[in-house]
Amino acid sequence: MPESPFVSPYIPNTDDDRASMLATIGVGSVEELFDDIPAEHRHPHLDIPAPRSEMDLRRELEALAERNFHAGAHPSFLGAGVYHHYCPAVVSPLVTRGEFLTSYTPYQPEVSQGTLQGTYEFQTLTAQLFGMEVSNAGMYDGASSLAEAALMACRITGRAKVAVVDTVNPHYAEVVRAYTGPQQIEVYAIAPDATELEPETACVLSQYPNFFGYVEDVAARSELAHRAGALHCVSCDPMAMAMFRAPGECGVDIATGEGQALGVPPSFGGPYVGIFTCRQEYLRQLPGRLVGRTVDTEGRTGYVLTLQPREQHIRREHATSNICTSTALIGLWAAAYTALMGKHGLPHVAGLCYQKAHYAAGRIAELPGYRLPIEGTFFQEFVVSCPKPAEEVSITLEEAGIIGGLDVSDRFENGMLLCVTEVNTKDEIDGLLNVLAGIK
Amino acid sequence: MPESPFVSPYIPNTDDDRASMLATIGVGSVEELFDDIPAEHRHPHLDIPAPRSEMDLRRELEALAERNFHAGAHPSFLGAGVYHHYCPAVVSPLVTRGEFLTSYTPYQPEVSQGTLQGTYEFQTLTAQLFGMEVSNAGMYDGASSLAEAALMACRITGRAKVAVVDTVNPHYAEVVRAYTGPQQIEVYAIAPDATELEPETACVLSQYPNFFGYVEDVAARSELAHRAGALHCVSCDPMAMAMFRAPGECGVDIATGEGQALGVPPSFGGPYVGIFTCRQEYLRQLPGRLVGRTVDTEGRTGYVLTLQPREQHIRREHATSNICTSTALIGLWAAAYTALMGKHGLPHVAGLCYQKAHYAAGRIAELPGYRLPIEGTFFQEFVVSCPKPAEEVSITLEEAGIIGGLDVSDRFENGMLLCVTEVNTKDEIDGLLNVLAGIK
Amino acid sequence: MAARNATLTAEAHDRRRLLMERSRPGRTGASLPASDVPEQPLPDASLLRDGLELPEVTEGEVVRYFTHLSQLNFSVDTHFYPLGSCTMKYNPRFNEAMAAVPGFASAHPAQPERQVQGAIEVMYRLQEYLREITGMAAASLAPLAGAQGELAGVLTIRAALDERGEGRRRKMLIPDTAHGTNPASAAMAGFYVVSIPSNAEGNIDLDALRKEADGELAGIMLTQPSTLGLFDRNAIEMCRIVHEAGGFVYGDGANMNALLGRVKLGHLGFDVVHLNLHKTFSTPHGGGGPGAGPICTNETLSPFLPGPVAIRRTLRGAQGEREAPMYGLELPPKSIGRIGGSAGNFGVLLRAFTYISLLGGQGMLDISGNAVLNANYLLVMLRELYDLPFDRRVMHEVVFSAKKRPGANALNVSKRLLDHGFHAPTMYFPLVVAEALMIEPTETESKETLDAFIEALTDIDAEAARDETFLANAPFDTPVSRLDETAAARHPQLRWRREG
Amino acid sequence: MAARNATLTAEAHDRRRLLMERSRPGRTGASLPASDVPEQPLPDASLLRDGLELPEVTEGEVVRYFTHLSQLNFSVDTHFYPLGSCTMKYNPRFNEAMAAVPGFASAHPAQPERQVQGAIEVMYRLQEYLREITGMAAASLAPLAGAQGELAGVLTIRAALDERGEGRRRKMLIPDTAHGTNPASAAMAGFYVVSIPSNAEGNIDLDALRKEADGELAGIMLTQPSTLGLFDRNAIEMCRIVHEAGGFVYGDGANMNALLGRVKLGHLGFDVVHLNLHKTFSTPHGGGGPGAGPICTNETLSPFLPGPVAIRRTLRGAQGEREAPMYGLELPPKSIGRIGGSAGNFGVLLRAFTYISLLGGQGMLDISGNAVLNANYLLVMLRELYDLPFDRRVMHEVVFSAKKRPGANALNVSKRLLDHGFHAPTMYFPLVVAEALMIEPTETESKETLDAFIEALTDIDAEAARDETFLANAPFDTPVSRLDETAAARHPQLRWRREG
Ligand SMILES: Cc1ncc(COP(=O)(O)O)c(C=O)c1O
Ligand SMILES: Cc1ncc(COP(=O)(O)O)c(C=O)c1O
Repeated sequence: MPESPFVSPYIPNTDDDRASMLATIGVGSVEELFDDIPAEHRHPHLDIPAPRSEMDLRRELEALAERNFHAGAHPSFLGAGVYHHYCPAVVSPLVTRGEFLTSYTPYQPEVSQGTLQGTYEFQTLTAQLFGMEVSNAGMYDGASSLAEAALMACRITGRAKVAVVDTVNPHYAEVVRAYTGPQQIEVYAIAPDATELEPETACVLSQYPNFFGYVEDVAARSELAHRAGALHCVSCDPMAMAMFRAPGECGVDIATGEGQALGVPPSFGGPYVGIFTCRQEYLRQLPGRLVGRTVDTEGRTGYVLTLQPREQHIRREHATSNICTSTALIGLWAAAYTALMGKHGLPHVAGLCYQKAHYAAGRIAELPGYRLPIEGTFFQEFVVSCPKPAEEVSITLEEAGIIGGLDVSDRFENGMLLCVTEVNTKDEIDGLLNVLAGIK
Repeated sequence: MPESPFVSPYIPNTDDDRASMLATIGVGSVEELFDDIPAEHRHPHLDIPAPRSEMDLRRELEALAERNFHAGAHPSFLGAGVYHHYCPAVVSPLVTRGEFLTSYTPYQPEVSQGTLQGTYEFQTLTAQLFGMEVSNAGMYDGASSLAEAALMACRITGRAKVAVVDTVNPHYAEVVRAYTGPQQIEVYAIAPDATELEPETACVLSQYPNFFGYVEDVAARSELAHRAGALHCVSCDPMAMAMFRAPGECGVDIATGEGQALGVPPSFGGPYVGIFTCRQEYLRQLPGRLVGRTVDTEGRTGYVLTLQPREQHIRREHATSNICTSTALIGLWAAAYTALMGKHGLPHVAGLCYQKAHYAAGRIAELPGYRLPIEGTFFQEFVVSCPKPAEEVSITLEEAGIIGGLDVSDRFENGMLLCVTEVNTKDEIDGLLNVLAGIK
Repeated sequence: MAARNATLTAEAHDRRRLLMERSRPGRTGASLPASDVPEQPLPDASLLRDGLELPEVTEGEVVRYFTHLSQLNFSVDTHFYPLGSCTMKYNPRFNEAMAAVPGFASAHPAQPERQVQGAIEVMYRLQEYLREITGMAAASLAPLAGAQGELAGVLTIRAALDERGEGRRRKMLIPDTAHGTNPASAAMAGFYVVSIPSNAEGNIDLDALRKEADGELAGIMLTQPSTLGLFDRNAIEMCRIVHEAGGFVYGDGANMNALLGRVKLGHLGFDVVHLNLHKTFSTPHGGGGPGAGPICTNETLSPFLPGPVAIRRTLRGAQGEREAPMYGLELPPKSIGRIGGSAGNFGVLLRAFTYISLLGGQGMLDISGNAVLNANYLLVMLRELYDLPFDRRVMHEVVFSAKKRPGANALNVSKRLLDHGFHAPTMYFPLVVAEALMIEPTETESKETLDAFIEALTDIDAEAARDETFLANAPFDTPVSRLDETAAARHPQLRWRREG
Repeated sequence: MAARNATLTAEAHDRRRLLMERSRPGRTGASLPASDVPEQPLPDASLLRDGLELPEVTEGEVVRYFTHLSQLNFSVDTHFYPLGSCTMKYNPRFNEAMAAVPGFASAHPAQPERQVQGAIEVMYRLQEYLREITGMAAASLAPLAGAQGELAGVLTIRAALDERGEGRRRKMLIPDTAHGTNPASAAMAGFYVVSIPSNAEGNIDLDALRKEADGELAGIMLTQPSTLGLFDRNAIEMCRIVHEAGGFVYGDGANMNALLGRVKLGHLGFDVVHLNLHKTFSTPHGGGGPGAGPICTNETLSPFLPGPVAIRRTLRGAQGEREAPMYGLELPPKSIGRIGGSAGNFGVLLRAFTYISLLGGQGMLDISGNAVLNANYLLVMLRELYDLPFDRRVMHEVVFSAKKRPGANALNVSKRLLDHGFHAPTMYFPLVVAEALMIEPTETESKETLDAFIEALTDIDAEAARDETFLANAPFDTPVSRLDETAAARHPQLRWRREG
């Protein structure tokens, strides 16, 4: 059978269409339309393989996906900022409806009320979850949210030093450095129990629960910051906030977070959504988009992008941030998840994480050769010091079909950061215990 | 942590709502509402397990699904009326949009134009694919379509005998018997090369390609039927119709078919959609729903259910059929698939099936101990006589990770009906050949 | 304003062009694989098709077209849809997700039993659920919708009679309130139909029944609760009479939503019952299917069930021998046979199984309790507005007669409701109620929604009171206004055709 | 009629109630698992939350609410969406399906490399594609959107300058036509911004450039093709001037849809380029993200790329030893560091990889050819209606000035287009064009659609000609009319709050 020449299933112009349009334009060929490009650089060789059919490509990609040793097929005890939570099946078909998926930033509010009102819900739910006064429409992710919080604190205080508690996610601390460095902001580390800040400190950056899963005294840290005229910016796990005191009740000035925990799939790192909330008084220093409620010419409620003079498309180099495309759809996903779980479900799930993690931790601590090097209250993550290097433990677990925790042996001897959430059954936990017990 | 008492996520009435509604009604409890039920039978013990969470139930069902040895994970060469074809990823999210999925039969056309126009497209596409004048809105499946065709032919001719060619899918023949028997219609078998019919025969039922994959002389059979004053009803594979002469060009009076081949997943037997097309003159004898084009009070085009006086809700025991709920959504799926494939794609796919099946058949025929017992032209299925009983061959194939063909040893010695479609790669076919070659 | 509307009409028309009207030579909507096998010779050209007319459109055009079409629909996902007798309840998306799991979606119905144990187990366990819910001895999941369940059910009756040598019994009694499929199914099964009236309370008229209980009697088809939304209080007595006369009792269980966990039809004396999974068990209606209409039978009728049905085997098989698979699919011993190409609409069955499993026994009671509560609430709140032909407690739905107010007949009220964003009730059915409005709220609607619906009906009534002619032109705000059904039937245009 | 509208307004309002307004104590939207572990002691109550206010709604209510919200949107799936500079092309659903494959969707970013070879391979191969498309030496997929790509890109420039000991170079030149993110990103990277005008042809003004090419010059950020839709013919000369002056050239490649396979920016002299996968490579815009803004660099800047980036190792590892995995994720030697929590928006990257793989090299040319053809067709067809500030061939989009007709300014024309079922073009951008209408049709729209759009604009122009005030009140047929943005900003209401 003859090979059918490739025709893009996405392009409607036919040969006839092209001929008639070229005639209208008055050129002889599509190639001619590119005459502005210097001839010597025009139409270079492009070394990209031949077109593939959807069927063939699916086969290849599914095979690639199966080369991942993934939590869809194996119990996982890995967290470290990205969490496996169960997301109800209804979220995906709802949020990926074409009208949400394929629209853009709501520049024309009259035909974008869906996105706008959905974002308003996100702002409401995140503000309530964090007990904060206002929330923006979402940032790229949890890490860049914290970095933007540091920049915002510097703008507000007019200071240029940032103290990062050394129990903050090290990747987040790196992002803070990448964002603040170019603006001559100095970043320094402090211990969780620090009682002093350097002079001219704009803010303290904390994590709650901290990177190792433990709950620090956020209110005391807020006082420390405020005493020094600094702000307290805290990166919070939104799931933990259904169980532990909200940052808004702990004197926090800017509370950020990784929205991924609200039912968003891990997807090897993204897309996620950064939560960004603050006190009302700092409203006009907020980075990112904001949706506000208003009325139309007939008095009907409607929603619009508002306080835009903070943003790059109006203020250009004087904007509060360069952020433009953000992660609206993931915000909508997180909002749908939060609404479904609701007032009772979210605390219930948080409670399950706590219960299961404490069951696991308690049993591991009893195993010979294992101990929990950190004291205090943890949520769903905890560090275990193992009898062997964490990397070896991870490999042994993998051989037993289990995804182990993060290697934190740079901070704790043979340390592994384990995470247990509601998706881990007791059987899975007992399986983990079993393998660990065999490592001596 | 306390067990949360089960609350249905699907029911909005709260305890408060229930109390206030009961007060309005003037009864003391929900139970009282069931007082019409004789007390001795009221509220029997119901032995159905406790509620499950979505998360737990998903785990169980996914495990059950993996207990199937299925074509999602293994090459399959099984057809026999249900075919694996590749369906573009876009069909499912489109057809399962809530507005299509959760609406019902379009009794209120003003708010059901989506379903109505979609069904009109189905009627158009199936009629064109079969080269027939009219198509209805779809039947339960291919088998019941053929049975209803037999009943319709008896109504039209006023006769009560049905000749079934013995190369018709044996399950279909059984369904024909189940449907016609109670109406005192006599069913008898004829050979494909029969040249005579019994007197008073209402119709001949054929399959095209036949159950064993081969193309019979449909036009000659139509002549045979017409000579005897009978109708010719043919069950056609819609995919094959993109390659072979349409029933409409072969004198066929009623052409039915299993719409599953139009990209619908096998799903262990359903839901599918029965195609039902016929000559214009038999319109008022059609079973099932029909959508027609009309105008509204302002002259705008719109669609409605039409010719309803054929149907059960109006004619009751005098209706042309009892069919009510049919398979509108699967019809929409088949229509979307057919539109995407289109004028070039559908013949291309049919061509691939033909090519691959013939490659496989040719190579198998060369293997020692194997032969093709049937002569003639086949589409994508063919019978192989194996050196061992077909069931043994099937088990050997399964052990090699391959889903073998259907055992047809009741008709052909050690016969296996193999199917090869565009989803089977050459590698898969060669793998099949390899295993077959090892069976002696 | 005129210009505005004209433009919009043109634009709306444009968005509704048919696929063939959008087709342009050379477009395609799919990326197609090339052949990877050596080229094979084609058959004789005389066998081949030429001139296949199908659309040529891109994927994006199909998406935009179908998406737009979908938006022209009312649906449970978008609107309250109180279509009586149809149980338009919320359809959980989790059910859909489970039906799409590859191990189910790509399982082939002709695979040997040993390869599809997971699928057959689902069927077996669903049969068990349905037996438990109906209190019957056996179940078959083969019927592909309610009407096919009816046909299969009355065929089991016929088979049992024939086996007893009572082939003369060909009279099937059907109450005047029955759904049209009941008489149509009986006729397809070769019975002749005699209609039985309802009495003043809406129950079956036992005197009328007794008169027909003779030697020709094959049985009766009773809908319980009935299409009047009433629990038929004469059911037990009816069963006794029919059984005594040598007939069987068929139960149309399409309205089982009302009775889940409240009563088992088998306990009342029914011999065979069908269930509509696309109603009671939340599988989506899909604009008119797919459905599934399993039937459950008592001991006497079970051998005749259509099949194949799922069975559970006790494992035998000595060492070395291949063990029989645990679950199997078999035709019952005296089966009326196959009624479809495979053993049932598995995808629909799986959704129902998921639904029952998630909600559990307690969930079944929650369903019936709230469904009946909602219907009775509507009854009480709307009884001032409309006539109530049978003034008693209802089950899952309530049937009013819209005769009270001139200009507000069932049709006009229904059409005007569409403007208010509510799908209309079932209208003009059951036939015994003049100007019937048959309202089924289901358990998945909230009191707020019911109150808004009541308010809309009250407003509509007031509109009709103000101006008797007003409603006759409704709906005003739907994508199209009333459609000319007469013209559609007079000159049927049933498909696109190339013009000229 | 009045009554009709009032009812409908109330009804529409009702359908838009917020989640918290729908909330009722005791409802739930999820089925929750019970604990299967022995009960653990809770921490001190002082640490625990009380008073969490979240909605209590059922699953069905969430479905109906979100479905309704979605229908208030225009989108590519429903409408022509010629939003200039945004490349609102068709987003294939196949990309979505691939992103949902469990092996990808549940892969965790902190897993050891050996466990995620499939995912890293996808990243590696996408880097290769992007390098090939831009003609650059290396790529980083870390940036999470275009603006972050810009920030990362100019940070590589800054790092290179600092390494050379040229920390004084802090001047970043930005053409007056640039997207707002360009200056904002430069500022975030600690540069000060000097604006460079365009010349009469819409190219960069080389004389103005030369004046700024001094010892403070860090570089220039040029959009190619520019936001005027023009291929900047001075690009090569510009690169020469900037390079000679010791600066670097940043290429904003957000408009790469025009140039795929037509020219490689690396060949023109650009040092670093970002691409917007959510534009050129069809990943959906999602109502404002997620996106991905990978950057590609030449040899000089590559060591500074943000990371980690995917690398391919030559396999080492003797017998018995564990082999290093083939693919890895590493920070480049002198990386500017991490700019996000993980190595990029993998789900978005995967969609783009799928898109490029499916269409292949030939598909890339089809994209740019048809995108540019469509834009030039609109230019020719609409030039009578509007002013064309730069009268020359365009690339993927065309910018008009709607100054010609009183009453038909850019805002009014845009709003009225909504009534016609077309999303508005980008308006009032770029800033250098008064009353700018920036129209980008993309290659996935048909000639029929373009013709209908042209017709709509022609009709709108005629409306304004008839009545200068008419358009000022448009749109008329959208879910809401013009919204009071001033009020929104004056008294910001940014979330639901309990009343009273
Ligand atoms: C009472 C009753 N019986 C039978 C049926 C027929 O069921 P189906 O439409 O599934 O064939 C219906 C529904 O339409 C019904 O409401
Ligand atoms: C030319 C140009 N540059 C940069 C950007 C910024 O990209 P993003 O919105 O992904 O941050 C955009 C789009 O918004 C753009 O059009």
